[in-house]
Amino acid sequence: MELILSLAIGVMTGCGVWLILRPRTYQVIVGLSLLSYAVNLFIFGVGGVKSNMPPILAGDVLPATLADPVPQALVLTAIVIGFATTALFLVVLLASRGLTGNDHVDGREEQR
Amino acid sequence: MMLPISDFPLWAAIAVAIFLLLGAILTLIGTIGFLRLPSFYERLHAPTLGTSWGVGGTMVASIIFFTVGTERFIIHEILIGIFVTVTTPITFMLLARAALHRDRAEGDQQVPHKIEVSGTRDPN
Amino acid sequence: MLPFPILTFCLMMMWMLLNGFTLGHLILGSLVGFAAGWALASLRPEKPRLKKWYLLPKLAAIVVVDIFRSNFSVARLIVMGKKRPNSSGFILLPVQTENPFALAVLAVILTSTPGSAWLEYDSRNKTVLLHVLDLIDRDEWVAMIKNRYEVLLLEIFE
Amino acid sequence: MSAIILLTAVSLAQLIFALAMVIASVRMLRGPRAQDRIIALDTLYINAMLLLVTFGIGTGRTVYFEAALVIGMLGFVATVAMAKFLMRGEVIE
Amino acid sequence: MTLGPYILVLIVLLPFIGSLASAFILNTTSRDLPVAVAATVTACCLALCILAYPNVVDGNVLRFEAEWLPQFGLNFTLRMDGFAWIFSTLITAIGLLVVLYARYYMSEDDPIPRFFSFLLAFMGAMLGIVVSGNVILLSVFWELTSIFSFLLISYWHQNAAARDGARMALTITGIGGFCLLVGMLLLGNITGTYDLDKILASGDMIREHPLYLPTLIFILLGALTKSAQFPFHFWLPNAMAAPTPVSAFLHSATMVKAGVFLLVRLWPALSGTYEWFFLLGLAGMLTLLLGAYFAIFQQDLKGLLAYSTISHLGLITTLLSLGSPLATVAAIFHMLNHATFKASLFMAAGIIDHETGTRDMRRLSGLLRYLPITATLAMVASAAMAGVPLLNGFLSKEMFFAEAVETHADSWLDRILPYVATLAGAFSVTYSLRFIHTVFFGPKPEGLPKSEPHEPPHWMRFPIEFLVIVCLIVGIVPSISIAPFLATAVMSVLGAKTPEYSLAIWHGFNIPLLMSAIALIGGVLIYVAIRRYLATCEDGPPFIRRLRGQRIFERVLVAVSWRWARWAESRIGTRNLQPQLRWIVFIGFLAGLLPLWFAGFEARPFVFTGVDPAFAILWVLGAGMSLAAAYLAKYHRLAALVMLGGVGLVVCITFVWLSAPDLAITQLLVEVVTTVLILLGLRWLPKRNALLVDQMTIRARARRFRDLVLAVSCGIGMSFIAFAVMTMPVPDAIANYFLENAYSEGGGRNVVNVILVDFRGFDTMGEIAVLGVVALTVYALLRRFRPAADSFAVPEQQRIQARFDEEQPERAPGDTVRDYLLVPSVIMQWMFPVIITFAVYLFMRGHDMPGGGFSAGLTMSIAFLLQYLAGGTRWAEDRIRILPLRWMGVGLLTAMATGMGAWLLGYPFLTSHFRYLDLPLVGKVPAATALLFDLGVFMLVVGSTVLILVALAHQSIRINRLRAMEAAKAEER
Amino acid sequence: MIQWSHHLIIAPILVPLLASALLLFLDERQRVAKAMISVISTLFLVLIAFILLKIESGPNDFGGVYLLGNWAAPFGIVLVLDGLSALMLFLAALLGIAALVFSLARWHAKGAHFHSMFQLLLAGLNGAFLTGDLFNLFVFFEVMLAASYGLMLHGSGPLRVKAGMHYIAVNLVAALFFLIGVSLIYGTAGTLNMADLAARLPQIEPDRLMLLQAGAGVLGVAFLIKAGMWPLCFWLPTAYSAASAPVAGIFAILSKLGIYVILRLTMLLFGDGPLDGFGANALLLGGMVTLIYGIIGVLASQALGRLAGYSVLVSSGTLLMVLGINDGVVSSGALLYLVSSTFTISAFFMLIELVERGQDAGANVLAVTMEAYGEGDEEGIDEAEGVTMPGTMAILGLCFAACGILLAGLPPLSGFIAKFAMLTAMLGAGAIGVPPTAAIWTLIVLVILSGVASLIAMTRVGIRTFWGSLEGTVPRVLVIELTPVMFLLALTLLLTVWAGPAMQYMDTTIRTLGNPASYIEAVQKAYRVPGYQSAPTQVGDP
Repeated sequence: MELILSLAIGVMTGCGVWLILRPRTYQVIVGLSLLSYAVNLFIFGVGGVKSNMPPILAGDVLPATLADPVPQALVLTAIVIGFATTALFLVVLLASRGLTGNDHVDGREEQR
Repeated sequence: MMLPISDFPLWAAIAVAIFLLLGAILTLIGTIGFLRLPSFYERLHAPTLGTSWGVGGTMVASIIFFTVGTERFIIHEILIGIFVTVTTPITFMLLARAALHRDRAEGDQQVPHKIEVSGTRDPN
Repeated sequence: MLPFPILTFCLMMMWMLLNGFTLGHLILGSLVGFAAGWALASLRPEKPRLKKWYLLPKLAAIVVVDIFRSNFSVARLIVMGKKRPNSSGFILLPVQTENPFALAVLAVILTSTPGSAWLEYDSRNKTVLLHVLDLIDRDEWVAMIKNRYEVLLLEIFE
Repeated sequence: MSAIILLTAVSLAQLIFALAMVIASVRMLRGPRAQDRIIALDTLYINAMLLLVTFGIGTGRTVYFEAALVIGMLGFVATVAMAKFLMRGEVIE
Repeated sequence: MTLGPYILVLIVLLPFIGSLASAFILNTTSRDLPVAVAATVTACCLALCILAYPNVVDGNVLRFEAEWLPQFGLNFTLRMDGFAWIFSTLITAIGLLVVLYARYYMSEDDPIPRFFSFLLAFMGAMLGIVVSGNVILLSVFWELTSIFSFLLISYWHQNAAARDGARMALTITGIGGFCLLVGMLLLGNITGTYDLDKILASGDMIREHPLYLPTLIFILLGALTKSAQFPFHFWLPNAMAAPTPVSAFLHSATMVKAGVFLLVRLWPALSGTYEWFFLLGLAGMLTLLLGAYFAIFQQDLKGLLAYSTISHLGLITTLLSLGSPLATVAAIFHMLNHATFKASLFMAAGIIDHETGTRDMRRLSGLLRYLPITATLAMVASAAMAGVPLLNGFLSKEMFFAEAVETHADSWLDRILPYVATLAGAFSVTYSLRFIHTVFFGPKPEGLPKSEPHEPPHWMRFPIEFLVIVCLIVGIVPSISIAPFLATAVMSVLGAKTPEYSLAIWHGFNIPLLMSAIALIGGVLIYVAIRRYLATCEDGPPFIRRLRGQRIFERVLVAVSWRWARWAESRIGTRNLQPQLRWIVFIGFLAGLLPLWFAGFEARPFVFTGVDPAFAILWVLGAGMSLAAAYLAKYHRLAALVMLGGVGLVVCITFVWLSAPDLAITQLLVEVVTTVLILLGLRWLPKRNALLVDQMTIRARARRFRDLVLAVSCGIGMSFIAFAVMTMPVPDAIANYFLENAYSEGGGRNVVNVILVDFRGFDTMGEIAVLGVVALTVYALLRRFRPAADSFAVPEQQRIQARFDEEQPERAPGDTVRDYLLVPSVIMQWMFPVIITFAVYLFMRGHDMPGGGFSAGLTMSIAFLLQYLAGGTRWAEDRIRILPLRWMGVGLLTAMATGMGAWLLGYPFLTSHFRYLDLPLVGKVPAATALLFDLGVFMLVVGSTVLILVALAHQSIRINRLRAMEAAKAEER
Repeated sequence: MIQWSHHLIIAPILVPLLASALLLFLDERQRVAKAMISVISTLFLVLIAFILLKIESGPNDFGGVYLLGNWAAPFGIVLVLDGLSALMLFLAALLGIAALVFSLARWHAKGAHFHSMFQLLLAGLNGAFLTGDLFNLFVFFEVMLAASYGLMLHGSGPLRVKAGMHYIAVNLVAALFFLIGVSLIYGTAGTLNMADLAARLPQIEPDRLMLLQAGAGVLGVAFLIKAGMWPLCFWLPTAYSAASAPVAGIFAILSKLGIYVILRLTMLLFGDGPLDGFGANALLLGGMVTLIYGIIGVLASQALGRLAGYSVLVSSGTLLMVLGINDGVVSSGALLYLVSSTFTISAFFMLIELVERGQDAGANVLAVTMEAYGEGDEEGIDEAEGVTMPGTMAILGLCFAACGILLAGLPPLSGFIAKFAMLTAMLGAGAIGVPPTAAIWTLIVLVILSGVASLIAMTRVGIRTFWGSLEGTVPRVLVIELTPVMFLLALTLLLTVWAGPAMQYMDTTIRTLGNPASYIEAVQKAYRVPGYQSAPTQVGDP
């Protein structure tokens, strides 16, 4: 499981990094989204990978065997903040496109 | 509170397995059809296998499983069934109509015409 | 006071399905259902008039059976793959009702049933464009839909 | 015996759903048009939901139910928005 | 005398107070008020100096000390000894004369208050240098003189020359000041103190210290720049653009003397080594000679005086370099003498300029007949400058010649000194003669800007008269005029080393007298020889006229500080986003992996924990889709968005699979909302055409390849670290505490939720603040939003459909869309209450089961969103009036009020309370304040999300309105 | 029960948060009321921060540890007030009030929700200064950043939006780094509390420690982006110069937040123990390069705004280098420098706007933006008309000169004192007989060079601005625009006069920081308020 998860994180990071280095604003926003998925999974994975041990207390489970709730709480916060910033970046890229007339991150049409 | 699965009565286990697999297999067939059917309008039909029987079978399996397992009447899965049944058509309808519009706009001869003005746009 | 009693009841049922059937949740569910009913009222939707609501189970039963059947037929078609005759096609289905609820239910039924898909409704001509996967006889399809569903729907909603 | 049956059925079903998702995603990658991709996404949502329900059966827990319910109830919003975008070029008019 | 120390403080502070006072005299109509202030202040300072004299005779020292920055030995220490006294008196006395002179010199149009304000401030700074008892304090005043001299030189800032001259002066003296500071710091390092007295007492220690040389160099840099010594001399002639009183004050008597003053001040601590002699001597001699040489060929009166000043300062420097006490006496004496005659000469030059309107010696001649008195005074002063006997200049020059022939250090530099001295003396005679002869004698001047020059008012001439008289008195009867004061000064510098010397005019026939004679005769001869050439030649010395320090300096400055800087900035910096992000990612990559590399990372033995095939398949899918999203994002935006949705779904399943149902729910909801958001945004992005793929240059290819390498390495690195950290169980983490106490103390069974609303509720508070502020930003930004031209039009689909409706006679406009949404909107409307119910459900169970305020809030906003989708903005807003800002405000307040409620019970912020309530009929119901907090979260989330979505959705309506407005405008035209 | 005064620790966060919540209830048109709330809240902040500072300069090392939610240290979130945080709070409050008053003249009306964002920015800053928990730090960083995004874009216009987009993109990536770093640290140390982390460091096995270092490295990058270390700093001059004047004025402290965190964490975690001196060389080298880049940039800037932006880099570079040298006395000098340069840069940014208002180019750009992007639904922006005061130019010139003097580190203002304090600690009387190392020599040379560069650039630009164009009209300036600038400059003067006491405070602060044990102990010993009524201990179905 760890192997799969870490490979998945790696692939998403790679794609995200590639995208944020691209010149189009839309590519950047997709890249940021992918990166935040990767980072969320990373934080999540840091607590160790446990299947079917959700940190929800019930009478018959030993608390210590449950999954680590702290990374989950952190990821939850990170998701929310990621959502907010994605929305913001989106609007900024729209505004920038409106003002500069193109969707290049530097506001110019580049002759590649 | 949950019955260990080894203590399940055999009939229940078999019923769960049958419904589950039936649903799963129909879903799979549906997606295979979705992959293989040649035109969009034909492909539109395939996933409904999953939304109808796939969901249904799985729901039933789950209801049986949990009802037997907890020895209480647990049927809240039915909600999933209801919602899927009610909401999926919206997507399909809207999408089919959109596809129709796009095909017509492109002048595709395969689709029934109500001659709309031609012009091309692919927001894709 | 209670804009949508049936809805409120359904929401209460939903609440209890989710939370469990206790007295507390009955009260809570009713409150929530009541509030949600008012929320819907603020949208000012057309009120459905259910004339013969007792026919609904009959419709449901028919639909379940149809879905069951068509599931297998479509599955068969898919499994057959290339060997099957290319028999799909479009049908223009004239509908009598203009009641949006009846149309909605019809749409749900037709879309949920594998093998038929609702493409377009034309309010001027009162027609629905359908796409059918296994179209052997257009008229038979039209007749089937009219007889099996529309008649019932007209009875329920008009 | 029932354990074996149940476990086999559940893992088989999970596998099948996962496979179905892969197939749907192939269509998603292949397109050819946007509508195909959106339908594929919808299918993916349904299959994911079924996978979650199956996972719930496999673990014998009901805590995963809400996740499935959320997909069932709200998953369509994203695809509806996409469909409307295709049709009207604008999501909210 | 107990009053003594306060005299010091007053001397330093009074000028600054006066400066402020005159700065606030805004009414420029009165010319006399600022003059009165300045004169009073200066006179007071002079009086104070005189008062202080009894305290400094016989090597006594007047001290004042106040703590300033005691930790670092920087105290406000003032200290006046004989040397400081004589300098302060000089400064204040000449200051007073200059004030008087300036009263008449400055024209009606000049802003007088500003002038006197700067002048007084400068005087304060100068006095500060002189009486500082702490070397750092000295540096402070040192820099202040640079600043104020900048302001004074640039007083006529309309004049480009004044601006440039001021800037150059500031740049050079400022840099010198920095060097001086470093030098002082090094002195501090060597001696452990900044106190002047202590430093002066530890001269031997300083000279033997390994840091002596750097210290010396830095201090000399400071002193030499200030005193305009070669090779830093060129700023002084350019500073002549200043008003003449400023030149008279700063560039003859005071500021340029600061450098040599410092050298004298630190003479006991630094002098006497070969390095001292060599560095200082070389600079001094070169300056002496070059300054005099350059002075001959100046055509500007003030230019001549400026170069002569440079030369004289070179003389003083040379004297100081010798390291002999007697030379030091000569140096001090010459400083005083130079101040008197040069100040008077500057003022005379000012009068000439004032009366004739020019300072160009090619145009001036025969002024004696117009300005007899001024001419006489100027002649006496120049004679002093030339070193004619019976004038003060002669005395100190004689002492210099006497020292020059002595041997001080065995070096070629020492050996050539007598010749250099004589030559320079001759030059000085030449330029003095030239000054007098050209200006005052000869035919009537022609073509002067002002036709009839006449004598200035008497009080304008008075300062010159006074100074010339001083020159004469000192020159004729040195022993009864200057001698006691000089003795006091010398005593305080040299202490026990004070040599025997005599200030007599006549020492008999000796070599110095011979040298004087040679210089006098030689000078006259030179002048006669080149007189004709001088009358017409260009400004500047022959042969090296093109080689001007100023020009070189400016070229270098422009090259280094402008061209090179701009070039370098463009090389090592960027204003584009892509390279920035590339750097950031790269550095992040290094920062993550280098520590592992350095520490020699060794992975723990690999344990294969088994792979769930379904999960593996899922991630094959996820990876594929993220690759596809990366591939498609450029040309197929919608497809990329779909892919992104797929990846999100897989992530969400992963959360469920790995025991995080809460995360899964939240992720899903966020996924839905984000997708709709991006779709809303896609409306305003132009479509991209994949067919327009242009030719890729090799550079672009290389760049892409580099990005690819970077992306792949980041991916691998991240996988690696993720794997490493995942295979290590978290060590006795705080997690266990949460798991054990969530129910007993937090009252909830969903530990994640308890952490969010209770254990770490403060995080959640911050998080909702983030969401809120982002919503506000989005709203604010979109209020001014204007789409680009190519997305301004109605979307093509809508146009086609509208045209279709128009063309069909039986259809009304908008039928297509109405039919399109007829059936779906019914369902969507009826989903509204259902989703609300579900939101309430999610909210209520949050504390015990997956759910919570955040997911409930998102669900709620999706319910609203769906209505917008179904009916459009107008329709929805006719029916449901959501006031997102209110929701947000109430939410934030609720959350905070919950937190603050704990205060009432004496607990810290956010302490939660929990109990079961026994409700009739219902039974026990858990009631935690955390639930109230969660309610705040819920409301804020609803408000913010709706605000963002609605703000975006409103753009369509706004554009329609704009379009209509623009159409109307076009019609009007 | 705890004393009421104890709650004062959290007040710097709550007051602006409360104000921003209240502001949401007011309509955009109720501008006066909004401004009132904002000003009152900020004044309150100044007062609170002052009291906290007073407490800190008292005999105790720690003003207090605040256990949020009444949870003991490593589990709940703690706020820790020590000398450093009190200082930063005070600094932020002072800048806050200055920038806010400045904005009241016209800027606050140039877009929606200025005051809410401003208050949230202050809340975020204060939270980041106070918190003793790594993840909470992230959260408050984000609050601060989110608000700064809004403020950065405040006023709109193409330049601002483009710069804002870069700023946001860069900071989003930085936030991801932050998350990766924090989670790595949690994964290897099992705690998020800074004090607890420091206490646990010695017990961590080597292979875990490596990963922790990796985490710390990545985390450091996030802060260095904020602080503006080369090559992570290219966004900074552009963003700061594009932001509106009051915003740039308050932004002056944002880069210092990065420095603050680095200072806090290095002193706490890498002071001694297994990670002694971790990353110090990187800081030293990075600071050096940053300083060089800043110097080059200062020289190469044509526009005043960019000059100011590069000055931020100069000050960051200097501070980073000093942190890299990692010497107690030097650091206390650096703290003084931090305060002084923050005031300077803030005042400078606001001044620039006033000065450039008189120049035609600037005015034109503004007018064009207003015309092109002002909307119909924009309720009439009343151009607050400034009166051409007599002597406006003189006062502006004086302020400009003061800024130049401060930036160049010339006396008599605090720029000199701060530089002197740092330099003397390195080689002067503060370091008797310690021969300067190569690093120190480099630092000295660079510090001096930076002063020279600022001097050259400021005179060049100043002469061009004030004296170059005679036809430039006298800018219309309001008193409430000039006052904040002069207020900040007066503060630097005060800092000069009271250099001794100020330095004393810095010294104590650094000494406390240099002894992490006391910090750790204070956090660990902080007691929960007893008498908490706990819920049933039995876990089960309700």
